[in-house]
Amino acid sequence: MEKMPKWADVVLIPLISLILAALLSALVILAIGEDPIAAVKMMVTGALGSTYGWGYTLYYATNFLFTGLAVAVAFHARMFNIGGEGQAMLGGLGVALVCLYIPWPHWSLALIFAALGAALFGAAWAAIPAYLQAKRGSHIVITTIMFNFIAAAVLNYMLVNVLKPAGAMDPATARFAEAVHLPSLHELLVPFGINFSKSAPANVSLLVAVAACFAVWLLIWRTRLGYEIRAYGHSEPGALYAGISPVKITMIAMLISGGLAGMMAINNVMGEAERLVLNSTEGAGFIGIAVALMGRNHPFGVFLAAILFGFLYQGGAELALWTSIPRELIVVIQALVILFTGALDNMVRIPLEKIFLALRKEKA
Amino acid sequence: DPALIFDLGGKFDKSFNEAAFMGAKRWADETGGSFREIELQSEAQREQALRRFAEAGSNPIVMAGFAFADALGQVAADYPDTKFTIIDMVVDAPNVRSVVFNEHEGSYLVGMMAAEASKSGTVGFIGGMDIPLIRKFACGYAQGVMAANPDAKVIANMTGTTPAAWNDPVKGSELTKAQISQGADVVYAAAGGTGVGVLQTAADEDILSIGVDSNQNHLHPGKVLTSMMKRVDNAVYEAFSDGADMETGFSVMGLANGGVGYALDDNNAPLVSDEMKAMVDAAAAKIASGELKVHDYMSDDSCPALSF
Amino acid sequence: MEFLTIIQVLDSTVRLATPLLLACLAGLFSERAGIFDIGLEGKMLMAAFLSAAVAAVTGNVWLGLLAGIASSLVLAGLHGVASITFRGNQLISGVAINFLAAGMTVLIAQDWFQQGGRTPSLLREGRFGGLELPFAIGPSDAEAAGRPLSELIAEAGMFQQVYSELLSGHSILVYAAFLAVPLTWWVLFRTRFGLRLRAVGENPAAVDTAGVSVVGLRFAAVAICGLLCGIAGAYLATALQAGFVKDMTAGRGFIALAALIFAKWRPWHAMGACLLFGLLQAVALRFQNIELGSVTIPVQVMDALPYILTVVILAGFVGKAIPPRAGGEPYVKER
Amino acid sequence: MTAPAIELKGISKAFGPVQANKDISISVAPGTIHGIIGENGAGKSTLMSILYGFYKADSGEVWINGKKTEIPDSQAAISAGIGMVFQHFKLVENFTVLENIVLGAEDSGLLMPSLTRARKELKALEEEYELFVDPDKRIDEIGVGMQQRVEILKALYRKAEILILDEPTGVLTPAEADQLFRILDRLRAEGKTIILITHKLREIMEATDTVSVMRRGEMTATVKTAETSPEHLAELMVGRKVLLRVDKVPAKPGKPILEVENLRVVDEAGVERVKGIDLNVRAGEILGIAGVAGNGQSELLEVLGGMRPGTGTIRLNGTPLPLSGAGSDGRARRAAHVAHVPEDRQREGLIMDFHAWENVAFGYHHAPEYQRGLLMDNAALRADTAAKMEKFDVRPPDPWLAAKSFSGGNQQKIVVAREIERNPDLLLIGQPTRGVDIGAIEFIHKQIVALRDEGKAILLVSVELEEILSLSDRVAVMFDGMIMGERAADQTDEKELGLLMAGVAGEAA
Ligand SMILES: Nc1ncnc2c1ncn2[C@@H]1O[C@H](COP(=O)(O)OP(=O)(O)OP(=O)(O)O)[C@@H](O)[C@H]1O
Ligand SMILES: Nc1ncnc2c1ncn2[C@@H]1O[C@H](COP(=O)(O)OP(=O)(O)OP(=O)(O)O)[C@@H](O)[C@H]1O
Ligand SMILES: [Mg+2]
Ligand SMILES: [Mg+2]
Repeated sequence: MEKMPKWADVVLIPLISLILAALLSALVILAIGEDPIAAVKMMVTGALGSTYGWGYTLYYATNFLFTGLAVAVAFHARMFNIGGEGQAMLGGLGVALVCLYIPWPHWSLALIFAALGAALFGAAWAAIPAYLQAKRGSHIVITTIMFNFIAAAVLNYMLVNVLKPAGAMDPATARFAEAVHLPSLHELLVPFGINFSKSAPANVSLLVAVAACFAVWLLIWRTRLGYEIRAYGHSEPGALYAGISPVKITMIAMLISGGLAGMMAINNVMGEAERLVLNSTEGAGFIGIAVALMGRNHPFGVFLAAILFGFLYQGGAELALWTSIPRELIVVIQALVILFTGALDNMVRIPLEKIFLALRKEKA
Repeated sequence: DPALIFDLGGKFDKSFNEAAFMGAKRWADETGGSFREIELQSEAQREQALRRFAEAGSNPIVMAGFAFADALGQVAADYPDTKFTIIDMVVDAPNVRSVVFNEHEGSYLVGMMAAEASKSGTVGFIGGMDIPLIRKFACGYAQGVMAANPDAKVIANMTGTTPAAWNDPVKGSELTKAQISQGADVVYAAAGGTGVGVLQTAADEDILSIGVDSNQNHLHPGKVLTSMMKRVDNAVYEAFSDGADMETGFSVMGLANGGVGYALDDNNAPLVSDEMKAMVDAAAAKIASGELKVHDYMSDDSCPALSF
Repeated sequence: MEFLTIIQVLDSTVRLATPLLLACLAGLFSERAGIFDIGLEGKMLMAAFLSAAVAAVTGNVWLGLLAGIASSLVLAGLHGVASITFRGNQLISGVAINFLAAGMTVLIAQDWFQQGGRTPSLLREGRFGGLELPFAIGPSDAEAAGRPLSELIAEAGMFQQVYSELLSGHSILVYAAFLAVPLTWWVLFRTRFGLRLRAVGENPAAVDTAGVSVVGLRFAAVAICGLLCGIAGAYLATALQAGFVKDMTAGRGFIALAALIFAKWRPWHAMGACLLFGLLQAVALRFQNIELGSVTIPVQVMDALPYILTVVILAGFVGKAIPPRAGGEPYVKER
Repeated sequence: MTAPAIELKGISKAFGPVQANKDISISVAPGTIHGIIGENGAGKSTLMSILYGFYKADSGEVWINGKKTEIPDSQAAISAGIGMVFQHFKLVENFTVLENIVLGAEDSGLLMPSLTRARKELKALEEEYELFVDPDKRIDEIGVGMQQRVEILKALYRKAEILILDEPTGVLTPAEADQLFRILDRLRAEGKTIILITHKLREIMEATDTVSVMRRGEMTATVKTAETSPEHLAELMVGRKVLLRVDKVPAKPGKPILEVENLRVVDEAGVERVKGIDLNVRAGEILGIAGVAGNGQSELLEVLGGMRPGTGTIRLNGTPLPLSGAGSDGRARRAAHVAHVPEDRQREGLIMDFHAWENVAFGYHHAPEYQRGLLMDNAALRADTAAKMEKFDVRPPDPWLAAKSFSGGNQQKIVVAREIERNPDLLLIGQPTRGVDIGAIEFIHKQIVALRDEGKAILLVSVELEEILSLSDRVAVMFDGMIMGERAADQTDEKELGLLMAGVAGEAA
């Protein structure tokens, strides 16, 4: 017998956790001497009050969709991929190479191959931790953390010593050719007579991310591979019994995960910066963890959570622009969200279970 | 209102960004005006900050740091009615004023002082990120050292190859210790926030240091020989004062127009002897008049006095 | 390479290994008790900030140290509540704590000092100075001789160089960190508390049925972890540097974890691992690109070396590292 | 009359919606051995864990030696003189015996004095009760029998006057079990009180003075052992008359289906678990593998089912099957028409969080009838599940229910339905009725026999001798990774098999 209806587990607990995180965040804002209500107002208008705000919110959400899905897929196989950051960095490298060295006739073709390149590089970066986990039992959490640092060094080396145009000061690649410029939402929506802000960076990658969401949903709940991933995630002895190879599933799940994280680069590198800079990932790999946790590892949940975090990011940027509240406030809010939805969920669940039990007894 | 955008080192790096901030503050104090400002957290924010301020009607918008060049190149054309000022880099657009400094000239002067103050005949240079701009500092410095003491040795180190190098006091401190062990007894830090660690260690280890950008003499009174002043504050102040109808184009700030120089105040007065001062002032006059030409590393990517 | 240069690199190794060692021992206590802690980084960062802040405000470095420890203990308590009391996921709790510290430090610092998330630079009394051992050549000798210290040391004999440069002149926290190693060993393997602590990381049910509180033991371990992380953070901000700058721990918490695995959760080995990582950092700091014959090792390789090494170690090339058996799992009596 | 050593009054305990103990009262006289029996999940372990302070009761009182005693934790239980040997031992595997004994009962902050004293005291205890162990061996270096001694010594070292043993003989050979009962006798003679939980009625009859019966969380009866019989106890346990016999006609064995030659299995730790086994199973017969748990039967089943690699030869219908590398996994076995009901349904046979319909595809998720293009045909799968549930009388017959929401018996029915309905040539079946109630046992046994009568080969592994004897046509006994002997089921008995299980080779081995 279930202790609690499923909807309570899926909707009620995250919601209550979120409210707790929000309340605590409000206290933090109060504590630094600012007005939480005004801050929230500014965040909401800044992030959702205009097509400009939406453009940024959706741009960030696109990043988080990719990294969130990456964490979610790995998590279905019970692996905690903390390496989204590094995988996304390497994905950026893949995109840069594809965009810099091949003269593309049209952005659509470039997008397809850039996405492939990004996924390939991201997957390759996940492959070693995956292999070590599968074959040597090295803890994937530690190895993926280490690979984040190593990715930063690799990127650093590539940008400083290989890709930086001669004479340039900052470690970044040259700007990509005009032909690989991805249409922004503005450009996409003009034909429909919608005037979306021109300066916002949200672009066609958003559609790719949404498609990825759907694809992940199909993969996990409608295919044999997804079935095997979930079965392995729930029980390794069970998987062995059913003839599901743990090594194979570990590898495949991590490769898909790394590929998804890498594909984030079509948004931030190809769609926004149009060149590869250091730290272009901006911690989106880590946000992906929170996004997946909040979304309960379901693509639709990930979608909602990605929008929430996109909102937080853009709202936070607005706060930093117009007030003296540092952007780190957003980091704190994220921390609280992760803490309450991820680590302290039992704090909400236990009393809730008691309530539901009491309700049921009453009914019986 | 005008707006000021700081680079990654942050507003209070005691150096470059802080100088920019001081300029803006001076303007605000004098005119009673107000300005917008933002400290960036990441590369990706540059363009967003520029656009946001431009759309919100800030004019002019001043950005401190060469790293804005790419973003500004993208944005400037979209806001033809907004004036931009970029420091340390040239961006060719009708509504952009590019301010560059002759850092090699100022560094030459402090190099002379270092050579004079050194007992061991070995002096050090610690740069931030290894980019041509910082090599320009190092090269001017080395030329000054050689001018004062042709037998002197200059040890030059860079902190790193990425923007993180502007903000790594631990590494600055370790590099200083390494240079001290190689005999250096005067160290010039051109490394933004990293320099804080350099100056600190120099003071701890009882040798002299030379600050950069802002006047850093007060950080460790009696331990900082001087500071190479790069008047970013003036550049910001001027841009703010000129307001929305400022002249755009290319502007060079050198010794001749007070754009660079060395700092002398109560904190370092006991360290600077009269003859040292006379010598340096003479050199400064010659450079200002064009009689003495200090080689600029960035002109041909090479340095006669130092190899990297 | 010159002898003195080697000594100086080793000297800087000791300085750089100290925060790693403290954090590593912190992790050792926690993980030996079955609580994984990837939040070492966050605790150190928080302690670094608060110790610098309090030292800056009061001008007393010892008050700073206490404040740093207290703040680290608060985060440790949070980790304990999440992972022991509420049996949450220890990894997630650790991630959250890292985020929390990264954000809170800057937020409070900005609110408090308005210096862009830093503390003011610490003056002499606000910092831990070097401790001069007897008979060592130190700043006082230099002052007496009126010559730079480096000269005096360069002229001294080899033994004196080792003694004065490498062994003497560190802050008291460095000596404390290295003393903590035998102390940790003794506590773990020679005391009742240590026996119980190790047992609770291997099989909490055995401890529970033996009539000892699992929760109490684990909280004690987490608290010790907090204490040591607090010292590590305070060392970073008030001894190694003179103030707090944002993200100043720069991944040291993760390297400490790696060292812990390398050491297979043993105190003496932990010291060895931390010294190794410290050495790698010292070399990477001092030398930009290292030339080995015809090949040049780029600085990025040196920067990444500790992490690469960790992966290699994890891959089991130096024997399998078996973590405490109950590690990472909340203790749940009721299925 | 002296006060009872233990008296429980109105103990209740719920785990979430499961009421494990309902208003239980019981009284145990000092210096006696008191047995507790009951089906799986009846609440025996829960009750004892409450007495030992491991769980906290929702309500009720505990009286020790006539005094009301609060037992909030195990420390309190130990102070009250209670010791407990759990069904699953609570030992720290990489500690020595001595360290395990001292843990929690140290004298002072420093370890050395405690260890020294414990070493001395241990020697005395060992001699007094003939409980010999090497104090410096690590737990993972000694066998389960030894480990159990350590647990008993742990309790005695803490001066336990009341000793609780939860299913102590499940992991022991008959010989080891006999020895245990001798020790218990001795303890009783010393005046100690013992509570013994077991499923084996024989042990109850031989060892105990009184016995209590639990059913579905309630204490249904307490009787003097001398005044009862196994049949009566069984009836008390299940609530109706039980007849534990399987109806079956003699086997008509056909051609050999499974042939095994020199099969060897080395486990992850490098220990050889199966040491060169030869056997065969014919069409239309059931070969039972008997043995004390841990003697290689599990590994045998797993290697045949493709769950772990081995060496040697196995042939199915004359075709060799690979034992390692490609084509040796569970999927390949299923393709070769080998079905497998694993020993542990919750760990292996089912994904507890999956719906019933997802579990019905478990292992067969590649089957063509469950596919529609690139995707799985979930609708077809659900229809199939509903049909199987109906046929196997799974209750409740709801394909959407998660596997964990079914009771043990019904979970097992889902697994058995899935495997038997595949119509395999060979059925591997381990512990088919472990933790399953008697109604379901009858049903599952009937299905197995029906499959045999269709001419399929069946390899049955069970630790329950009764089950082996009543189901199998032939019985092979495993001991220490080898087959000790093989008997026709109708020409042997529990006694003979028991000897073989203890490693004593029979004449015809
Ligand atoms: N820790 C627990 N959490 C949740 N439910 C539990 C727990 N322990 C036992 N139960 C449930 O309580 C009931 C009684 O379990 P208990 O272990 O006491 O049975 P038992 O009589 O000892 O069975 P067995 O013969 O299998 O040992 C069962 O339904 C079981 O599933
Ligand atoms: N580990 C567990 N966690 C949660 N609930 C459990 C667990 N084990 C058993 N239960 C629940 O406890 C109840 C009793 O379980 P148990 O296995 O003892 O069933 P049972 O009464 O013996 O039924 P059956 O007659 O089918 O064997 C079931 O409803 C089951 O859902
Ligand atoms: Mg049952
Ligand atoms: Mg039990």
